[in-house]
This record gives sequence, C-alpha cells and structure tokens, in this order.
Amino acid sequence: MSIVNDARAIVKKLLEEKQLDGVLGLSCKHDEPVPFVFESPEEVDSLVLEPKWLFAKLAMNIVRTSPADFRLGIVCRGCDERALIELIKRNQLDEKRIHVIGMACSREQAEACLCTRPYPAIPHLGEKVQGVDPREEETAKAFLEGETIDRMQRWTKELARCIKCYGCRNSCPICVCVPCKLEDDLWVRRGEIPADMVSYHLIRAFHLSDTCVACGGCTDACPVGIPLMLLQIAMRESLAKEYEYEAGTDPGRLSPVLSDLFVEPCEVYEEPGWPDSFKVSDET
Amino acid sequence: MMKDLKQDSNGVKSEAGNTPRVIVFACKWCGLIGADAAGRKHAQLPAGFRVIPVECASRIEADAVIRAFSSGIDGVIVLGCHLGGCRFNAANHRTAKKLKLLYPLLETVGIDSKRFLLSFGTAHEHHQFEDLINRFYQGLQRLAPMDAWSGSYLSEMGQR
Amino acid sequence: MLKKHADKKPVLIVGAGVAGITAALDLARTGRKVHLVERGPVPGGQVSNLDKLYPTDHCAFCPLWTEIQACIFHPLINIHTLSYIVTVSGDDAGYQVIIGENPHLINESRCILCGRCVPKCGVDAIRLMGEHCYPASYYIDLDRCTRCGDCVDICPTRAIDITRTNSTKVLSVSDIIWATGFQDVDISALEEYGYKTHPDIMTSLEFEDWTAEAGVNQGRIMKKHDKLPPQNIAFIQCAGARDRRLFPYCSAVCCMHALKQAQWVKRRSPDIECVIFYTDMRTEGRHYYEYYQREIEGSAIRLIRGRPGLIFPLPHADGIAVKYEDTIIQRQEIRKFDMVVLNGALRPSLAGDDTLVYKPPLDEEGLVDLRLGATKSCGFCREPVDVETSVIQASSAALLTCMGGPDDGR
Amino acid sequence: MAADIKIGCFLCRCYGEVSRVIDLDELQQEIIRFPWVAFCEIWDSLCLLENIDELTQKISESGTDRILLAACSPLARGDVILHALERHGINQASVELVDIREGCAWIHDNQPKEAMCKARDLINMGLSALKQREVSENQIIVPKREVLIIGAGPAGMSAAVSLARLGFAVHVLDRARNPGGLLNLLKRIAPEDIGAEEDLHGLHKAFTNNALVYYHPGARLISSNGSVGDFAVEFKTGDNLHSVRVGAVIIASGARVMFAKGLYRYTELDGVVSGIELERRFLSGDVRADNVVFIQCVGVRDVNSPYCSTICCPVSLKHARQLKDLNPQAEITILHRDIMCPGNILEAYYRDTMQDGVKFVRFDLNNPPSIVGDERLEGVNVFESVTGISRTIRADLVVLSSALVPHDDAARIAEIFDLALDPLGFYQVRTLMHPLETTRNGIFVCGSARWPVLARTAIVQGEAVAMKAFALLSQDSLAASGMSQFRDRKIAHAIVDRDACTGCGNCVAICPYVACALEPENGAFKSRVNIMRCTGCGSCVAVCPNGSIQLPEQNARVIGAMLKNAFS
Repeated sequence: MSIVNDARAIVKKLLEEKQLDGVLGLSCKHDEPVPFVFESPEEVDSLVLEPKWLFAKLAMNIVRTSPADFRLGIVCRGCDERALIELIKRNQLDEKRIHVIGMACSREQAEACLCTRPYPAIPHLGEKVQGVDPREEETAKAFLEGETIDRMQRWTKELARCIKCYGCRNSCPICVCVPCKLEDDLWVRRGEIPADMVSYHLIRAFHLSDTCVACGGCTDACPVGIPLMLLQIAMRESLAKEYEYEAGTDPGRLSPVLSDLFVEPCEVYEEPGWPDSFKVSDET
Repeated sequence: MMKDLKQDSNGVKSEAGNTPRVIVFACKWCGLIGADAAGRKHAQLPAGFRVIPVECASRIEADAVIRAFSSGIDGVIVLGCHLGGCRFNAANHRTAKKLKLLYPLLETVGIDSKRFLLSFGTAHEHHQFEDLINRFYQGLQRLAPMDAWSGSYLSEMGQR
Repeated sequence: MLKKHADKKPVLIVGAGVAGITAALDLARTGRKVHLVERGPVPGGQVSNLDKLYPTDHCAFCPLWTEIQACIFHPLINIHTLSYIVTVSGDDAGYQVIIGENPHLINESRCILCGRCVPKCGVDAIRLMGEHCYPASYYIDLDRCTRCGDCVDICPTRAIDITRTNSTKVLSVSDIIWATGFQDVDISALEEYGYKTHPDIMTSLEFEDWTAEAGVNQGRIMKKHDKLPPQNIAFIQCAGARDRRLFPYCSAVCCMHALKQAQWVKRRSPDIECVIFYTDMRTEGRHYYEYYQREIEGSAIRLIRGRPGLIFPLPHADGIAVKYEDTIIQRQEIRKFDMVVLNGALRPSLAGDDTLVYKPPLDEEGLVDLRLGATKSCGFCREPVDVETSVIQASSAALLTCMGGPDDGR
Repeated sequence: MAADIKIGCFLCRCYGEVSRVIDLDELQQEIIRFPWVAFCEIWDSLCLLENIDELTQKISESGTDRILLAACSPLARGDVILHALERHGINQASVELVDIREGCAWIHDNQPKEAMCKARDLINMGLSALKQREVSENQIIVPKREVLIIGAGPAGMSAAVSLARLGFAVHVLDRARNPGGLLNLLKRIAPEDIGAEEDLHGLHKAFTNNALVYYHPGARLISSNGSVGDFAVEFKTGDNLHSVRVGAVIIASGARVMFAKGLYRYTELDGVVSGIELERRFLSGDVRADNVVFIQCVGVRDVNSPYCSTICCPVSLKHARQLKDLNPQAEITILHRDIMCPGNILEAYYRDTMQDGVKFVRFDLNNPPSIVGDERLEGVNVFESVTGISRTIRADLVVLSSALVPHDDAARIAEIFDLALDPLGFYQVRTLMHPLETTRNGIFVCGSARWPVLARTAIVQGEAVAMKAFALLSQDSLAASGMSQFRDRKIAHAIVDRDACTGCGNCVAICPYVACALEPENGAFKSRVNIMRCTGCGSCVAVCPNGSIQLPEQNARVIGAMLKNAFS
C-alpha cells in the first residue's frame, strides 16, 4: 500500500501548495471507487489507484468546462498519459492546464493489458516494469498468428458477436469526433447487424492507426469481450518499424503519415530508384 | 424498376461465373491515362473491374477501401503518379504512407493483402496497366471470393 | 497604368516544342494573339518523343500534355501544324509572314480514333500521330500516300479528304519568336564512329525510341538486328559535338541524357553492363550532380574517360568493336560491345535542313544570330540548352516581345 | 435533394464503335425508367462540331441541370466535348463524362455480356455521382498591380526593370546598400570579358531612373500573409516598418560565396587565396604572379555538399584570362575534375582559354591535390588522373575557385512565405515546364537563389519571372477556381463544415499547399481553407477523421454512391 500513500502525499502537497486547483483520480469512499476531482487536501485520504481507469477524456471535458485558470492534475498510468499527449497534439486539450502524476503499472496489470509500455514518461509512483510483447502472449497469438484463412475465421467468429453498442468508440480516449463516421449511413450501414461489421471495426481501427496508444480501453469496454485492441497491434508495429514512431510518446512529433517522403522517409522506397512501374503487392 | 435491373445483371453474372469484382481508384493524371491508352490499344482485359477516377490518389481515404471490401468487392487498386511526378507537390507521398498502413490491418483480420494494391506508375504505358490488371486478377483467382468473409460471418450469426 | 496588349498585332512563334508552347501560353495569358507554327503533325516537339526525363525520372509526356491542351483550348492561340515559313518581309514595325500548310488529309477535329482506315491503306501511310501525343488522331503520311482513296468511304465521320492540297496563309505579325529546337544528325560523315555500318550503332534519340516504355519494345532492351538482349552497351559522349569537323559546340544535354538512359537500362535489366565514354561529365545543372552521383553509386554504370578512336562492326554480326585508350592504364584497348549509342551530335533544326524555304539569319554554328535586334529566339535554336533553360528563355523572349525589345543597351 | 434533380443522358454510339459491343437501346430503356432521369438519347456522335451546337441547344431547352455523357475517354474526345460545352456556358461541374468506349467497349469487345453489364454499372455510377455532386462556390479577386522583389542583383534588377516598363509598381528589397548584388565585387564578368559596371550600365540606369521602381536598401523582411494576387508583406528598413500589398512575389535573393576555411590550407598560407579574394585584388590592381594554379570544385561535388555550383569553371577561366592579359608570360594551370562549359558560348570560351596557353590538369575526387610548402607556398602536388602520374607544379599563387552556397537568408524567407527548400538549401521549384515557380502560386524565384548562375543567365531568368508575373497580374481578375498549378480550371476546392470540425489539425499538417489553417473559435480550434491557395488535390479529405472537410464536386457521398452502384 506504499504506492497509495506516496500518491496521497504527492497530491496533498500539490493541493496545499496551490500548484493545482484540482486533481483527478479514483476516490473510494463507500468501498466503490469512482473518479473524483480532489480539490481540498482533506479529501485526498480517499484516493486509491486501483482498478485501472482511463481519465483522459474525462480530464479533457473537465478542463474544457472549467474556468480558464483552472489547473488540473491527473493521477494516471502510462497509457492514459500517452492518450493525454495525443489529445494535446490534436488541439483538444491545453497542455499548460494539466499536470500528470504518472504511475507505473504492475507486471500483472501489464500482462492483463498486453501493454508494451506500462509506465509513463516520468513514473512518480511505482516501479517501472518491462512491457510485454503481445505476440508472445497465448491469448493474443490465436488472433495474430497463423494462416490468413485461420485468422479470417477467428476474427469473423469474434466480430460476429458484436452488438454494435459503440462501447469501443465511446471508451476510446482518442475518439473525440462529433459527428462520428461510424454513425454515418454512408460508411456504416444502419440497422444492419452484422453485415457491416467489417467496415465498422476496420474503419474504427484504421482511424486510430497512428494515434492508438494501446490502452486497451476498447477491449475492456466490449460487453461481449472482443479483444479489439489486437486490431491495432500490427499497425503500431509497422509504424514503429518504419518511422520509429509510437503514438503519445513525443508531444512534438506529428504522425509520420502526414508528411511526405523527404521529411519522413519510409522503408519501401529505399530500394534503388523509385518504384518505376506498376507493382503487384505480393511481388514488392 | 431497379429490381429487374438487378435481376438482369445478376443473371449476367451467374452466366459469367464468379469473375472477381475489383474497384480501381485511378488518379486522373497518370493511372487513368494508362487505362485510356490500354483502351486505345484494344487490349483485352477481364471485365470485372470498375474505374473510379479521382483528382489525385491522395484523395482516397482508407475508409472508402474498407467500405468497398465490406460491400463484397474482391479487390481494390489505388493508382497514383510516379512518386517523383505527382502534380500536387508530392501529395501522393502521403497516400503511399497512409494506405500502406492498411496492409497490416487487413492481414490481421484475415483479408489477404493480395486483395489490395497500392501502385505508382507513369501514365502512358498501356502495357503496364494491362500487366497490372492481369496480374492482380491472377492473384485474386487463387483466393476465395470476398463474400466468404461476410458469408462465414453470417453463418456465425446463425449459430448464435 | 498597365500597357494594354489586346489591341496589338499577333505574335508568330515558330516551333511548338516546350519553348514554343511556353512562350505562346505566356503571351496569350496577357491577352496577346499568337500564331504557333509547327512543322510536325502535332505539338510537343522533341520532348514528347522522349521516354523519361532527367533529373526527375518520370515520364516526359505527363507534364507536357496538359500544357499542349491549354494551348489547344486557348482562344487566342491558333496552332498551324504541318506548316512552314515561306517568306518574311517587313521590319521591327511589323512583319508580313507567308506560311505554307501541308494538308491534314484526316481532319483531326473529326477523327474519332476508330482506326477503320488503317487496314484499308495498302501502303500503310495511316498511323497515329505518335505513341503518346495530344490531341490523339490518325494522320496520313503525305510522302507515302498514293491518294488512292480507298480509305475515304470507310471513315464514318467523313474526316478523310484526300483532295486537299497545300495552302498558304498570310499573317501580319508584330514579332517573330524562333523556337525551332534541334533534330537528330546523321554523323556517318565521321567514319570513326561507324554510324550506319551496323544496326546496333544508333544515336541516342534512336535508342530512346527503340527502348521507350510506350514504344515498339515496351521498354525491353534488345539489339536491333536479332532482337536479343545485349550483354553490354557503350554510350559514346561528344560524338560529333565539341568537334571542329561537325559541331564545335557542346550540346549541353547529352551527358545527363546518357546517364539517364544508362540507368534506365540498368533499372529494367540490371545484368546489362553499361559503359559511358566521356570527355567531361557536364552535370552542372540544377540537381544534376546529385542525379549523377546517385546513378553512379546506385547502379554500377562504368565511366571511362576518353573518346574512342575507332568503332567498327565485327564480321558475321558478332557485335561491335570499340577501340579506345584506357588512360588509367595507358594502353590501347579493343572491347566488344553489343550496342553502341552515339550521344552528342544534335543539330539546330534550322541549320543544314535544306527542306526549309525560309531561314532567319544564322551564325556559323547554325544558331539563330541574336545580333539582329529584331529576331527573338529561345531554346536550342538560340544556344544548346536543356529543357528547363529553354523554357526560361521562352518566357524571357515572350517578355521582350511584350516590351518591344530591350532598349537599355542590353 | 436527390429527388428533384433532373439528369439528361446522352449515349454515344460512336458510329458503332460502342454500339457493336454494347446494346445501347436496351440501356436506354433501363435508364429512362429512373425517376431522376429527364431524358435519355442515343446519338451517333457527340464530339463533332455540328453535334456540339445541337447538344447545347438540346440541353438549354430541356432545362435539366445535370448532364451525363456516356462516350469515350477524356483524353480521346471527351475533353473536346467538355470544353465546347464550357464555352457555351455549361459548367463542367454539372457534366459527368462516363467512359464506355476505351473504358469498356474496346477492352472487352470479345465478351459482350460482361461489357454490357459493365456499361450499365458505369452509367449507374455516373448518375449517382451526379446526384450527389455539389458545386463549390468561387471567389474572385482583383489582383494588386504591384510586385515585391527580394534582392537587387542582376536577376532582381532585370525583373524589376522589365516589370516597371510594363507599368507595374515594383518594390525591391535589398539587404545591401546599393543595387548590383555580387556583381559589385567583380571587375569583369564571364564569358563576355567586359567590365561588370560597363555590362550592367544600362540595367543600372534603367533601374535607378525608373519612377515605378521603389528601391529599399538595407531592408529586412518581417512577415507575409495572403495569397496569390494579394500578398500583404511587412518589412523593415532601419527602424521604420513598411507594409505593402502586392500581387506577386519574386525571390531573387541570390547566393553567397563559400568560405573555404580549412581547405587546401586556406587562411594558413597567404599564397592561397579564394576566387573572390582574387577579384578584390584585380579591383585594387595589385596582382603579381608568374606561376598560378587554380583548384576547382573546392568544397563542392563531395559527400558533404553533393552539387555542382555551375559558375566556378567559367569564373576560373575568366580569372586565368585576366592574369594572362596582365602578364602573358604567366604560367597558369587549372586543376579540375570536369570543366563545366556547356553550350556554344562557354565551350568557345574554354577553347580560347586553352589556346591562350592555360594548362588544364585533371584530378580525381579520391586523391585531390595538396599544397607544398611549409611557411611559404612553393607549389601544388597533383595526381593527374589522365596520365596516372603524380607531380608537383611550382606556384606562387594558388586560387581556390569560390563556389556559391545558398544564402543564410534563404531559410528565413522560405519560412516567412511557407516555401519548401531542397536538401541543399536552394528553393524548391516545380519541374520541367515551370522551373521558376515555387510550390506556391504567385511566388517566383530566379537567379542564384534558385541555382547558381552567371550574370547573363540571371538576367534572362529575371526577364522570365517578370513575364510570369506579368501574365498572372495582367488579368483583370483572379478566380479561385483558376488557381490550379497546371491547368486553367481546378475541379473543386476544399470547404470545411465548421460545426463538425474537431480542429485536430490533420488537414493543416498534410496540405501540400499550406492552404488549411486552424483558427480559434470559442475555446476550440476550427480549420479554414484559403481557397486561393487550395488546388483541390483532396489530401485533407482523406485524413479528416470525420469527413468534415470535403471537395464538393467529389465529396464522400459521390465516392460512396459510386461504390454502391459499382456492381448492380
């Protein structure tokens, strides 16, 4: 329980010194942890850190609705911090008005989330533990490895269970668009369950291709337990491989797919000469 | 009236057998001209592809490609200009990088990456265009039709 | 206040290559009427015959055809194809120009490209204006056509009229811009290059056609005489250029042209050996040296300094011998090559072309003589230049036309 | 809205080219049944002159607002029809050309059934696209008849003089105190071999005497905004701030001479001088040398700066001739890697110099020459790549030819005007047919700022950009719909649905023309498109997460509808 005490101490200090006007965290008063904005040091004793809870979107809304000089602290994990950075990059949140109190996850938590980076940039709380490689985990292997046809069957089986509750979108800390393409009949046919699940899930997945911070919010939120976060892994890997880019790690760096090849060269075209004639993918 | 239109075309298709259905997004300044040159040469190509001309390949959003797959299209081709020769200040560089990200996603969910082709070539080389279409079709012939995806999907629903 | 240009006399531009097209568009956009006289059947000039361009390495036709289209659809530009200058009279105040027009036996504004006339022609005089050209239309090669008339009735749109004959027009213009560009040269006069003694000894422009992606071989590299892929190709620079016997000047484009061709050969079939015999590698233009470096390092193109002394075909079509001195080891070498590309001699079209009825004053090198104030010229007929520079010169010539010539001692 | 749209269809038999494969009458029967189709006609041809008049008449009578033409491909005859219709006042945006000849009949003529099916689908796609299509509103401005020129070297001066003589007011900013640029440092210019001031005399006179040329010496650029036809530029001279509104900007800011520090023991031995230093000595007149060695390609054409500075060879030839004039007995050797003298004039210059007795020795990048002598210069040791022997040439003066490198200002100016620089630091231009136009409409670059050039070329380039600016600004009005970089009319320009925009900034990041910008709106950010800059490539559409930015003529609904009808 030392981490919790550390956390409480830090938050208390920040509030007492009036560095922050409020700190967003989990409060457990009647043995039911709920997100809560601690504004006075006294309240802080009810601060808890478990279970994992994603604050990014909540923080965004609090900052938006609060007066302009309100500075908010957030007790959050690595994934949440990355989400906050992505929101800042996309002009949804004012950098100057938030303060992150970072907390490193435990090994168990990391394994539960298949998290490759279970710690914030600066871990104020807890000990940095090594991330896990999703491809090593048995649960993920079945979805990521094997023949194309197997994966196809596997995923159809999974996605067929979708009830189109939009929970994955709503829980995602990055999805902020109103209106959302997924509600547009043009892209996702209305009222057709399940026929249009391909476009629903793939469009959702691709929109997050270069912003997903792998927090696993979608997976946790899915009422029928589809491991949606696994859709992102391959794309995140290819971004890391080709541009050494990972969403949410560098506030100063925009997504590499938005710049041309002179700025962010990408591996395919480093073969001698430009691709000088039409090429079929399986031969490139 | 749309109905008998449909029936008719279905009739045609059933006779024609299941030729893969392909959408070609062609940049007006290179891909489309290649297609045009192929036409002028009376090249014989499989009839199952439909060309959608766009101003620049960079206008193609991945959503459109995904949408095509979800409505049972077997393959999608995006044709842009040479990466040296885009008329819009190398806008097609962005396409190249953006749509390349689609390959891992499609592979993950088991849509074979042979179904999606991102390609940059010069305008006037009709034989390149023929070559492209034919090879792409050869690639598709080896795969099950895309309906399999939604098909097995529906059967899953049935079992549920 | 601005000078108004609509009321001025039109401008005559001779040659519808890149330079001519640019000058025409620039002038027309200022409201000046332009006559564009082109000898060929279709605008485009030499660049439209090229396959690829340095240093960008993408196709030559793409950037060109939209400009041609703009010319064709521009109300102030009228293009006279298959035309030539007969006489020019007058002075700076204004010229009376008589141009002769060879007939388009097929009216290209009616040709729908159905191609039904082609099989009808016994002497195959009917063909497309070019592998890739704009506007696309069939035309009848006047030298071949026998005026038999078999093709007339098959044409659904009645586009063919073989009774047409030459016509002349009289244009009254305020200015003449010469943009006649260059043409290929037969350098068989210089025996040591052995041009015309073997089908596989060709000039660079012939080689460009032979290997063009849109050309007869669809980009495959093969020998002319037996259609087999060559083992190795020799590119001879400065063949006929920088040479007092033929052209004392340097053609300015050949070094990059050879590099481009060599690296495209490498790109299409990497196992063909490419050797470039050069005197100076003049890669001085914008980004040319980077291109040079990239190609030399990227694709193993071999550079040998020195001009071969003798090139002769070996007996029973067994390749071509190139005799040269390898200056590094200081020894006379003889090497067998399968193809030899003679790169360098380019002649300003105005010079040495006897079919031309009228020529502007030329200097001893065959270039338009700028010392006569009235003449404005741009592109290769003014001085040997690459595409970019000739386009720039075209704009400046257009400007001088608008200003009525320089008056400040330049 | 789709309900009340009436579409008129014209199918082209193309004299049997289409109809021998595709049964147009059957198609007509099917198409005419659609409620949104006003009429559907089959013609033998649409593209011939007589057809066009008939066509336009028919269209204007029928009162339909959208037209579908099922004919050949744009490149064959389609563009002819479209332009003819445009000339008769029918907006291209309301016409859809469906290619059923090259795109269908000709490539499938041995499989008529499929061809028929395909033609039907193509026409359905065309119809649905027409139904969904919107027309983007246009913006028309009257261009400012003034031009801003940055730099008063030969290029800038000639551009200024030319434009002034055409009646434009020209503002010339110059970092120096008096016009002339680098030429002020020269005694002679190559290859004419006449004095610089003598050569520039006329230009100078015209420049200083023309009332329309406003010369701002010692000016420093502060900021710029606006777009083609109307740029607002601020600059400072001394402490006072000027701001001008100009229609076009010409960048002629030149280059600077490379300082060859540390190369060939430059600045160690006083016998080793740079080319520009030699010029200074020529001007002051104290040049005494019997054995002179020139070294070319100093600091360029190597791994660090992989480019050829173009001018150094002619300049060294010029220096050699000047030295020969002063002292005909002088032993002059030029060590070079390639003598860059293309064309007729420079080649002749090279030939004459050789005949004057100047020796040329070729060396190799891999073993460059080295300076001999400890505290005073004795000679140069060179490995001749031609003969393969290494020898020492006696020298009492070694001249390192001065290459030109991009000026330090280039980056600043580029930033102020949102221009792109190439890896070397010169301005990026569009290739082939537009070598003097930067990536932004209405901003041109000439002279050594673009690439190192000799004075005469710089002057020609100045005239050329003047022509470009003149052609642009002499128009009575500039329409946003005309702001395409390679043709007279762009299909559309992007518009933002400001309610839906989340201000994520993807469009700003991706736009190749710096046309999108974020602006604050009650707490959040919203994107706005400057349609004079936009060229309608649609990159922004593809990255907008919720499709709030669109090209009206080719919006997402058009694409979606075409996809939906692709296979009936």
